[in-house]
Amino acid sequence: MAEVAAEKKNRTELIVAVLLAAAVIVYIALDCLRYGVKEGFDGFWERFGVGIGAICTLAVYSFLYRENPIYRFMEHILVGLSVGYMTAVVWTETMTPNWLDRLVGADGRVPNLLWILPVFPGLLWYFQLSRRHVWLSRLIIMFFMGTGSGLAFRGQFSLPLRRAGTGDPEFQTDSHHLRRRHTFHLAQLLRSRLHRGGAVRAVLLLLLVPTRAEQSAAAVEPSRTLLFDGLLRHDIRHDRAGTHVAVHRPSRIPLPRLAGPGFVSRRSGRG
Amino acid sequence: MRRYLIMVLTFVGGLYFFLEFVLPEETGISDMVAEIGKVTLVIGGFAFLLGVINLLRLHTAKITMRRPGYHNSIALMVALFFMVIVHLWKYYANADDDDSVMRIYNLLWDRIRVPIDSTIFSLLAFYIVSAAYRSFRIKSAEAALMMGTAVIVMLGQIPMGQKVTLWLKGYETSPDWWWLAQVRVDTIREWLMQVMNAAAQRGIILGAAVGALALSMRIWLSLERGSFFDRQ
Amino acid sequence: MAEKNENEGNAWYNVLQRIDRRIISLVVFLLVSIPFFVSIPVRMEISPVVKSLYDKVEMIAEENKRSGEEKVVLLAMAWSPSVKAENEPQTAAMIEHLFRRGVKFILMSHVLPEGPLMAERIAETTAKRLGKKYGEDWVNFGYRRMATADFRAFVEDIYVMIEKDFRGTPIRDVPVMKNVSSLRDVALVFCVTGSSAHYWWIFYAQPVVRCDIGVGVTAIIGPEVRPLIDAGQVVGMMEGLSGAAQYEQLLKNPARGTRGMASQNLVHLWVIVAMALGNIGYVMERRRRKERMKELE
Amino acid sequence: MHATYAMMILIGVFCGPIVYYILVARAGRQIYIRPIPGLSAIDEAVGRATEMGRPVLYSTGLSYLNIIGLCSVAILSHVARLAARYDLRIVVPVNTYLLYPIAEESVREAYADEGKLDLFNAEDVLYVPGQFPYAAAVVGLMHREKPAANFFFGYFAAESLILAEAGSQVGAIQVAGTPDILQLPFFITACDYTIIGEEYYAATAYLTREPTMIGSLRGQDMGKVVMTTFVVLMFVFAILMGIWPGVFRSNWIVEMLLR
Repeated sequence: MAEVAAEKKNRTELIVAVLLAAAVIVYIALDCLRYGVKEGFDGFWERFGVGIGAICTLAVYSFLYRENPIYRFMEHILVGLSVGYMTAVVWTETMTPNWLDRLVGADGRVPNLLWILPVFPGLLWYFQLSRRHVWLSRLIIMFFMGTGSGLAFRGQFSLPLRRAGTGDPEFQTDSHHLRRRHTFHLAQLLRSRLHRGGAVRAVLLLLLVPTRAEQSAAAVEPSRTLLFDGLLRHDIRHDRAGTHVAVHRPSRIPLPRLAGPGFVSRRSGRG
Repeated sequence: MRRYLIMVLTFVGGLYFFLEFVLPEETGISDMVAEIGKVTLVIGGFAFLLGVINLLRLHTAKITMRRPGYHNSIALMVALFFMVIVHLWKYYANADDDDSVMRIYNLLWDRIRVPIDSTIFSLLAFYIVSAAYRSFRIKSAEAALMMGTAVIVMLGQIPMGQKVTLWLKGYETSPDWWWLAQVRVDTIREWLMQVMNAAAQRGIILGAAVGALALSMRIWLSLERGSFFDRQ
Repeated sequence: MAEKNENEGNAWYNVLQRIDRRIISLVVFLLVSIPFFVSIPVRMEISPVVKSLYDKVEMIAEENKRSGEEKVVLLAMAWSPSVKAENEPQTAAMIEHLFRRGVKFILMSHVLPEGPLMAERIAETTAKRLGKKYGEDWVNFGYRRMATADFRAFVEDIYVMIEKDFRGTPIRDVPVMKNVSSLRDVALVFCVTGSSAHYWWIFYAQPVVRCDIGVGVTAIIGPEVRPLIDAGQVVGMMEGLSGAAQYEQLLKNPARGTRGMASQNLVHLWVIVAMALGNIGYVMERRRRKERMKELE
Repeated sequence: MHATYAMMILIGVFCGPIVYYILVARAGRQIYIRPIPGLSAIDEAVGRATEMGRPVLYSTGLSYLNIIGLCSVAILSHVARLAARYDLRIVVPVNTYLLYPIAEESVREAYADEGKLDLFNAEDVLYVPGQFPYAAAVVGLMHREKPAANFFFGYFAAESLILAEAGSQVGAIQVAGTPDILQLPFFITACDYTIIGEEYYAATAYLTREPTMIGSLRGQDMGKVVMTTFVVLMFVFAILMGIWPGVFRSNWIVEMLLR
């Protein structure tokens, strides 16, 4: 009994699919003809392109219902186009400008036959296809793993941990509400420089209960309440007399303030 | 003996880039970095046909043996060669816009590849909703916490959601209930994203950076064990 | 696994947990398409990060008027057609704001070729509406591929890397570039990206020329930019479609972003409702199972 | 980009403990690793695939030849070895032309180690470039091959949820792992087990339990401990600066550090 029901279900699905497909194709054909008549070949080609795009989109959306032959056909075409595109792009964007043009001396350069040398290690890759000499391809593979890991080793220091490297004590962004002269002191070393966004924030937050406290900007008071807004906003500045002036400024982004009654009413100026 | 040769090769592969990074500028080691980078790129570039050969082998086998669905393989092969030919023709004839080859190329790219890419990207919207529906079940305290945060962040992002707590804004001036004005869905969302989420991310970034460092050191110095690495 | 066979029963709470994903997708499809026919008004709370970006551009316009010198804004268009839904409204909102305030800007990209072309279309349509002219009010460098070393050279001196704009006219005699030679003369770099192209500007441009960086990103990259805002490297951000809609609301000019927000509005609500349904069914079923357990003992 | 003094110190702070603990581990000291559910689930997943006799799918995502791709290949060699031991087929779609030969080599070595080289079918390692064509091909593959266990290790972008959700619709056990933060929410929602941050890089050490690799794990943690104590020191120092700004006459330490 179940097979009969499944059979009937498949048949109805097939009929519905065929009807829908026919309707779409007829509509696109008419649309192309109308523009073809009105604007000649250009108009026809334009609408034909739009029609093809519509068919591709509907084919992919048909996958939402279930995996069907139309989607499978469109998927193979997509993979074929993508492999073809990538192969052609690697040849025209990477290999020709960096290797072939230098070897044959394209656009006025002197042909440099030394560039024939990279071909030999390059051909080692293709020993992977052979049964007996597979180990030869291992040489080039391991060389590239060494390059990859060597670059990754230094990469960890440039991308995530880069900030300490720049070591630029005097970094001032003159944006209108970020008048921040980072005269350097230890807390700042880690606050926003150690790695993207600063490791100190991660640990400060893990250690501290993230309550928020906001002090008025104008008051310069040596003693300060110790609740932090999830990170330290201290900004030590050497003034001319050489004494340290501790100014605790509010964060320039007016984040929600969960404490400090006095502050709320005096939100002057900053939206 | 081969094992030792492979270890040396792996080490040499990464040596130059490490030295270029560590040694200061004056040693002049970094003048060649662009050149060496290009040579490595070219040698790596030669491998671009390997994957294609395997794909062609797979699909020609499917066609020759008439396995079910071989018409899809024919479509794939036709699309592949057609795209390669049109792209190379466009490159070598450096066709400009009103050439016929550009017309075909635009058809393949703007009319087939780009619509399908953005349609598959849009499938995400359907999958997000069905994944959220299927897997957000309050099985444990953490699951409840995760769902609560998700709802707050989502509500805080859309106008209708913000309206749910917008009436709290009126309390901003009242002396003893001033804090109530802050506890709104969008302000909590902002705080969650700006403070909690950002800090949690940094914890993971730091951990991953140190982990990546250790693994790259192990691979570079061939300390890594496991079937792939200590082969003869 | 264990869960699957439990909710095989047909009680209402079992059915609630087994809604077919096709129905869920159909509802999503309907909710997304409703706002195209019925215009739903959208009033949003402006998030501080969008507000600080808006204030920054306002401040540049004020300073240009006060000091008379023409500070320029550089729009780095590192987005491709697949992320058009979120990045195009952001670009349009920023171009609208710059045109209205008379701030000249440069369109360019060193990462993706499609970005500047699509931005050019937006600029032309907006310019027609607001009476602005190419060359006087904005210039478009088009796509210029730059590796790290080239990019660093570009930051120091624009003319080293770029001689002609995307139409082929040499950029030296374009009025916009009158007193612009390097990134130091740029007041704000607004990078619109679907990936993390803004790190180019933060790692290589900011330490050298101290320029302010604004970012228009897809919603998924938003959380990653927040630590940078906190650290002061990024001035402000438009986060996804809601960022663009909030910016349009600040400009009082509802356009693509606001229309998109209406659909996003409904779909977000549907996600919350779907999750609630699933959980109501789940909780009720667990309670029923506990009751049945008690009866058995 | 050249290292400044601060970076040189950081190299020392992080690499010193790693090398030291590798030597200690080689000298035979037992080092404890906390159980990671996701990684121990790999055996369970492949076991389930054997019961159902369905193939195993291992996707390296969009990883290139950086450390994320290399780690993905390292984990692939373990999963492939497990699959070879139980005579299972393993399908490996790869996205970049440079990682493809390395992945194929890794699977071939795994089958050779288990002595089942005849079972190895080179056509099971597929090369599909392009982000969304890759997603479409893998999703189509899942619906046709109906794998019983899916593994997603490597760098993923927007297509992570498409793969994970399609996999769960096919009813497979799914283990995902990525150091990248952006795709974690999608994997956590749609997959059964998820590996986060440094667990991803510790996977090979956890699976092989080799002394040198476990030693390097301990070395990593020591590096982090040093970092955290350094930061806590900063925190205490900042409080002092807050209460009594003149507590440190000058910042000579720091000027030296960051010259």
